[in-house]
Amino acid sequence: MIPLPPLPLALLWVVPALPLAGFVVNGALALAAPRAKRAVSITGVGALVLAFAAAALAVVELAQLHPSAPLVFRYWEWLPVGDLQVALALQLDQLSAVMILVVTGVGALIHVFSVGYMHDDPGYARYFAYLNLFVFFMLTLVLGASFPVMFVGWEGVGLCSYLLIGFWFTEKINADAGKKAFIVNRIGDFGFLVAMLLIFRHTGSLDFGVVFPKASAAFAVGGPVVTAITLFLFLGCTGKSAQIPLYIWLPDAMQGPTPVSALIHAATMVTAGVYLVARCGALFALSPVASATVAGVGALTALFAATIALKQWDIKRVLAYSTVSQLGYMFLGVGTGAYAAGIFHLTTHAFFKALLFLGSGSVIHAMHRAYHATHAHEDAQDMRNMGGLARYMPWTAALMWIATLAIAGIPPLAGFFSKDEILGAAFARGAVRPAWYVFWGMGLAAALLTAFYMTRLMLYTFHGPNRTGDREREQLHEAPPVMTGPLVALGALTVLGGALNIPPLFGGGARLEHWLAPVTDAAFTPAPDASPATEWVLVVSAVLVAAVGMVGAFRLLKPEALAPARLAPPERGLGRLLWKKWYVDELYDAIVVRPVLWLSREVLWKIVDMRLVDGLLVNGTAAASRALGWVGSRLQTGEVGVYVVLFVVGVLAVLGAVVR
Amino acid sequence: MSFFLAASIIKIVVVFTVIMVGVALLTLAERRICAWMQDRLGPNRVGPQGLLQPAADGLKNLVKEETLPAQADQVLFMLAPIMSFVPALLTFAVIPFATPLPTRWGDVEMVVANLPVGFLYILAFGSLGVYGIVLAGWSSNNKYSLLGGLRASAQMISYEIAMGMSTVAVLLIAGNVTLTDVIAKQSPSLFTWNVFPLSLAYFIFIVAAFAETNRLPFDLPEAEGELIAGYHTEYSAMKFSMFYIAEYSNMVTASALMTTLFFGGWDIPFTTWDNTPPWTTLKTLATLAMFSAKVMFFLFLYIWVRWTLPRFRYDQLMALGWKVMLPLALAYVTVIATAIWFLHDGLGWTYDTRFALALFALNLVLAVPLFFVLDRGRIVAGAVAEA
Amino acid sequence: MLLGPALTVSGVLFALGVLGVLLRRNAIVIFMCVELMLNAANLAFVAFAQQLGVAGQIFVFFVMAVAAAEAAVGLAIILAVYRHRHTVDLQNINLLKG
Amino acid sequence: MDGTRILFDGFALLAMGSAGLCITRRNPVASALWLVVTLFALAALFVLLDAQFIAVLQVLVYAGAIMVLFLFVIMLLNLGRAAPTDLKGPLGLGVGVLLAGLLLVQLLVLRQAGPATGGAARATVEQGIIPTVARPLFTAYLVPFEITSLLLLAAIVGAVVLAKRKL
Repeated sequence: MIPLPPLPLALLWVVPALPLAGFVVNGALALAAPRAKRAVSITGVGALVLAFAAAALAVVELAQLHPSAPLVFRYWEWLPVGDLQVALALQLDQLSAVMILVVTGVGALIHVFSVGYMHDDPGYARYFAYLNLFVFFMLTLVLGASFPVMFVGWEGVGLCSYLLIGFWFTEKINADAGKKAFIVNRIGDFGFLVAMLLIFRHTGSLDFGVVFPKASAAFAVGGPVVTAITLFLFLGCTGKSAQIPLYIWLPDAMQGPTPVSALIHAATMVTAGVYLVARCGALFALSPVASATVAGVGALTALFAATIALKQWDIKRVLAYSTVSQLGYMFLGVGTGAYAAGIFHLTTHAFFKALLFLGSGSVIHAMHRAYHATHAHEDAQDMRNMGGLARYMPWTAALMWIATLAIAGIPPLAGFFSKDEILGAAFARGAVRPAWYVFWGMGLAAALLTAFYMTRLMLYTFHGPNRTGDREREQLHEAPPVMTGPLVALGALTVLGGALNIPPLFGGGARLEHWLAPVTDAAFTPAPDASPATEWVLVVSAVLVAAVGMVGAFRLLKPEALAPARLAPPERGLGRLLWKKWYVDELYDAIVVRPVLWLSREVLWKIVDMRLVDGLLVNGTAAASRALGWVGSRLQTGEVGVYVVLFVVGVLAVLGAVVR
Repeated sequence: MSFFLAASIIKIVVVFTVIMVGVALLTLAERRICAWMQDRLGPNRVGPQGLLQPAADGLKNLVKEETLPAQADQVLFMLAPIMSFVPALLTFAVIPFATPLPTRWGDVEMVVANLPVGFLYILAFGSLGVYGIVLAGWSSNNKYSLLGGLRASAQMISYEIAMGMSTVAVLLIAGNVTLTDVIAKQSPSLFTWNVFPLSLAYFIFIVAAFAETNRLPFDLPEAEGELIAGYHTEYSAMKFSMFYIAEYSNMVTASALMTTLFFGGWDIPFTTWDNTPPWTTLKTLATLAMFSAKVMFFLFLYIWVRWTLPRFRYDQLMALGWKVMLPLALAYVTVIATAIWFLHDGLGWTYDTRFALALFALNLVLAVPLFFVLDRGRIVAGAVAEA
Repeated sequence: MLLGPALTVSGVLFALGVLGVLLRRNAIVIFMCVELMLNAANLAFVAFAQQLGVAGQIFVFFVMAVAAAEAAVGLAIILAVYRHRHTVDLQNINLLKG
Repeated sequence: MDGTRILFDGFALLAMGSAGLCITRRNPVASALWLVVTLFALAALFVLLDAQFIAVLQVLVYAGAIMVLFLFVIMLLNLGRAAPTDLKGPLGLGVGVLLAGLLLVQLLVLRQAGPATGGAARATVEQGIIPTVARPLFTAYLVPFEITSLLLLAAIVGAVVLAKRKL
C-alpha cells in the first residue's frame, strides 16, 4: 500500500472529529442547558469553521504531494471477521478533497446563516447538534476508505436528514415527511448493501484500495456481475440523490428548516450519489449498460423534475424540483463518463443552490415574521403571497438573481461552465452511442425549462405588486447581517466558481479536470473530442436556450395578474397535471403504498400475525409447553422410589454407552 | 517368624489375664476406696482384707439365672455386652508397657502389636466401645435403656472429637503416630513428659476420657438416679458382669493411654538409664513396674473422682462438650502448632527440656485466662465476695 | 495382583447398594445403602491406588469428608421431615408430587 | 494362593455377604450393624491393599462416627422396630433386582477396561504410611483439602439449622 504519509496529513481524522465534538457538546447542551444559545452558536459554527480550516490545510498538503493514488490512513481495526477485514480507515484523494472543501465550506456558511434563521427557535441547541452530526457523517461518507465506512456515513446522513426534516416534529406533516424520506432512502440503501455484498463476494474485499485496482481483472467488461453491482449501487444513488424513481421524498423534505434544505437537500447529502458514482467510476466504466442507465435516468430526471417545477407555487418546492433536476444533470455527466464535469457541476450547484435556498430562507424568514407579527395564518412560502419583495429585501433579491442566472446557464457565471461541460460531453458521446444525442436533447430542453421556472420564481417573488397584505407589508424588511453575510459569500462563489474549470475553449486551463485526473483517469471512458467549431455551436445553442427560457418567462408571465393564494382559482389541464406533479405520488400510493398496506393488514396482520404468530407460534408454544409440562408432571410422582428407578435407568444407559 | 508368633501369643495371653485379674481386683478396690472415702469398711469378709470378694462375685454371677426380656432383640441383646468389652481389650493391644525384653531368640517388644498407625488405631477402636452400650440400650426394648443408649451415642460422638483434637498436639511433638516413638520423645527428662509442654491438652484429654468411659461425673448413660441404671437395666447375671468388666477394662485402657501419651509411658523419671540399649531383663521389670504404678495412679484418680464429684446434667454435659471442649481443643491445636513452629523453625531449637519448658510456660499463661473463663466467677470471685 | 478381585468386590458392593436403594422404603436405610455405594467406590479407588499411585487414597479421603457432610445434613433433613410427617417411609413422603 | 489372597477373599466374602444382609434385613438397626460389619471388612481389604491409613480412617470415620450417628437417629426416631412395609412389593423387587443386575453386569464388563495390573507403585515402604498420603494431601491437593473444610463447615451449619427446633 501507500507508504506512511507525512505527519500533518495523518491528522486527517481531525476534520470529521471536529463536527463530532461539536455534536457531543451541543447534544449535551441541548439536554442540559437548551437556552445557552451563545455557547451553542460558538460551538456549532466554530466546529465547522475549524473543520473547514483543517480541511483546507489537508488539501493544501495534498496539493503539494499530488499523489497518483489515494492516501489511506488506517486508524484501527473495526470488523476483523474471518476473511472480512474492515479497518476504520480514511482516505484522502483529489475527489474527496473537493468534497470535504464543499461540505465544510458551504456547511460553515449555512451554519452561520442558521444562527440568524433559527435564532428564536426553542430547539436551537438540538438543531445545531443535528447539523454538526450531519456534517460529521457527511465527512465520514466522503473520506471513508472502504465501502462499509462510507456506508456508515451514508446511513448517518440519512439519519440526520430524517431528524432534521422532522425537526418540528410536533406537526404531523413534518414527521410524515421525515418518515417518507427515511423509508424511500431505505430502498436505495438496500441496493447499496446488496452491491456491497456482491463486491465482497467477487473481490474478497471492501477496501477501495483493493477493489478498484482489482476490478478490471475481476469483472468482464459488460459482464452481468459488474452490471448488477453498478445497477444496485445506482439504486442507492437514486434514493440518496433523489433520482427517478425514488426522488419523491426530496420535495416533501422541504418541511425541514430552510438552512437544512440548503445544506442537506441541495449542497451536500443529495450529491452523495454523484460522489458514489464518481468514486466507483472504475466499476461503472466496466458496465456500459449501467453507465447508459445512469446517464439516461439523469437526463430524464432533469427534464421531468423541471416540468414539475414549472407549476409549483411553494418557493421551496420549486427549488426542490430544481435540485432534483440539477442532480439529474450531474448523473448525466457522471453517466457519460465526464466525472470531472459532474463533480464540477456538483460544486457549482452547491454554491448557487445553497444561495437560492438561503435566499428563499431569507424571504420566508421575512414573510414569516410579517405574518407572525399580524397573527395571520397565511402560507409564508407560497409565491402567490409574495411579489415585489425586491423593494424590501434588495440584497436578497440581487443575490438570488445572480444565482438564477447561474442556474440558467448564463455566462460567465459558474453554472454556465459546468452545465455546458456536461452537455458538451453528452453530445460528444453521442458520436459513439447515438442514445446520448437523445440525452443531450433532454438536457437542453431541461435547460430551457430551468431558465423559465427560475425566472418565474424570481418574477413572482420579487417583482410586480406585493400580495402579502396591507398590514403585513409594513413588517417586511431585509434579514440581519448574520444571514445576508453568507448570502454574499455564496454569491461571490457563484460568480467566481466557474473559474475553477474554464475549458480550453475559452482559454482556460480546465484546472479541476486536471486536479481530478488521478481519480478519474482510471475510470474515464474517453469521449471523442469534438471539434472547436462544434463546441462553439453547442455553447451558443445552450446560451440561446437559456436566454429563450428567460425571455419567454418575462413575456408569458404576468405577476400583476396573479391572485394571492387563498383567492387563486384551481388549475386546469396540463397545468393541473404539472401542479399535481404528474400524479406520481398518487401513482406510487396506488401501486406501492396501498397494496403494501393491504398486504400488511389483510395478510400479514390478520393471517400471519394473528393466526400464525400469535395463534400457532405464541399460544401454540404455550400450549405445547403446558402439554409437555402435564406429561412431565405425571412423572413427578413425588415418590423417591420412582425417581431412583428412573435415575438408575439413566445411569445404565450412560454406562451402556461407555461399555460398548 | 514362628518366634514372633509364639511371643505374640504369649503376650496376648499374659496381657489378657493380667487385665482380667486387674479388673477383678479393681472392682474390689473401687468398693474399698469408696468405703474409705465414706468412712466405712467395705467388703472385707471373703479372704484376707476381702481379697477374694471378686471371686465370690464372679461365682455368684455365673450361677445366677439369666433373664431375657420377651420383646428384646435376642441376638443383639446377647451381643451387646461382648461388643462393649472387646474394643477395650483391643485398644490395649498397641500400648507399650515396658522396654523390650532380651531373650535368647532376640528382643521381644513389650507391646502386643507395635502398629505403625498405633495412635490412630486407639482412636478408631476407642470410638467403637459405644456400640455395646447403644445396642444394649436399644435391644432391651426398655424406655430407660433406650434413653441410656441414646445418651451414650451422643456423648461418645461429642467428646471423641475433643479427645482426638487434644491428642493432635501430642502427635505434633512426637512427629509420628507410633506409640513407641511417642514414648521415646518423652524419655529425656521429667519435663519432656507431655503433661508439661501440653498441660491443657492433658486437661482436655482427661475430661474427654472420663466422658468416654462413662464414669462419673459423666456417667449419664447409666445414671441410676434417673434412668435406673440405663442401658443395662434389663441385664442380669454374667451379661451384667460383662458390662462391669468392660467398664473397668475401659478404665484400665484409658489410664494406660494417659500414661503413654502424657506421662512418659514406662519411662522412669530422673534417669535415662532405662531409655537406652542394651536392654536387660532388669530394665524391663523396672519399667514395667513404673508403668503399672502410673496406671494404678490413674485408676485411683478415676475412683477418687467418682466418689467426689456429682453428676452433670445432660444438657450441661453436651454444652461442655460442644461449647467448651471442642473450641478449646481447636484453639489449643492452633496455638501450640504455632508455638512449636516458632520454636522449631523460627528459633531452630530441637526438642529437649528447654523446648518443653518453653511450651509449659506458654501453657501456664494460657491456663490463667482459661481458668477464669471456665470458672465464671464462681470460685474466685465468690471467695472474694465472701471475704 | 489384587486389583481385579478388588474391582469385582467393588462392583458387587455397588450393585448391592443400588439394589438396596431400589428395594427399601425407609429413608435412613436408603441412606445407608448410599454409604455402601460410596464405600464400593472407595474400594475401587484404593485398589487403583495400589497400582497407580497414592492419588486414589487422597480421593478416598475426600469421599469420606463428603460422606460425613452428607450424613450430617441428610440425617438432619430426615429428622426435620420426621417431625412434620411422623414417618420416614419414602412412599408416604410425596409432597413434591407434580 | 498366598496368605494375602486367602485373607483378601475371606474379607471380600464377608463384605459382600454382610452387605447383602444389610440391604435385606427389615430391621433398620440390623441393617446398620451389618453395614458396620461391611465397613470393617472393607477396612481389612484396605489394609491388604496397602492403604493402612485409609483403613484406620475407615474405622474411625465410618464405623466410629457416621454409623453411630445413624444408629443415634434411628433410636431417636424410635424406628428400631421393623416396619411391615419396609421392603417393596414383588413389582418393586423385580424391577430392583433387574436394574441392579444389569448394573452389576455392566460394572463387571467395565472392569475389563481398567488399566493393566502390575508396576505397583509402592511408595509406602519408603515414606511410611501416613506421609505417603499426607504429603500430596497438603501440597498438590491443598486447595481441595481446604475446600473440604469449607464443605464440612457448611454441612455443620446446615445440619444445625435443619435439626434445631428453635434457633
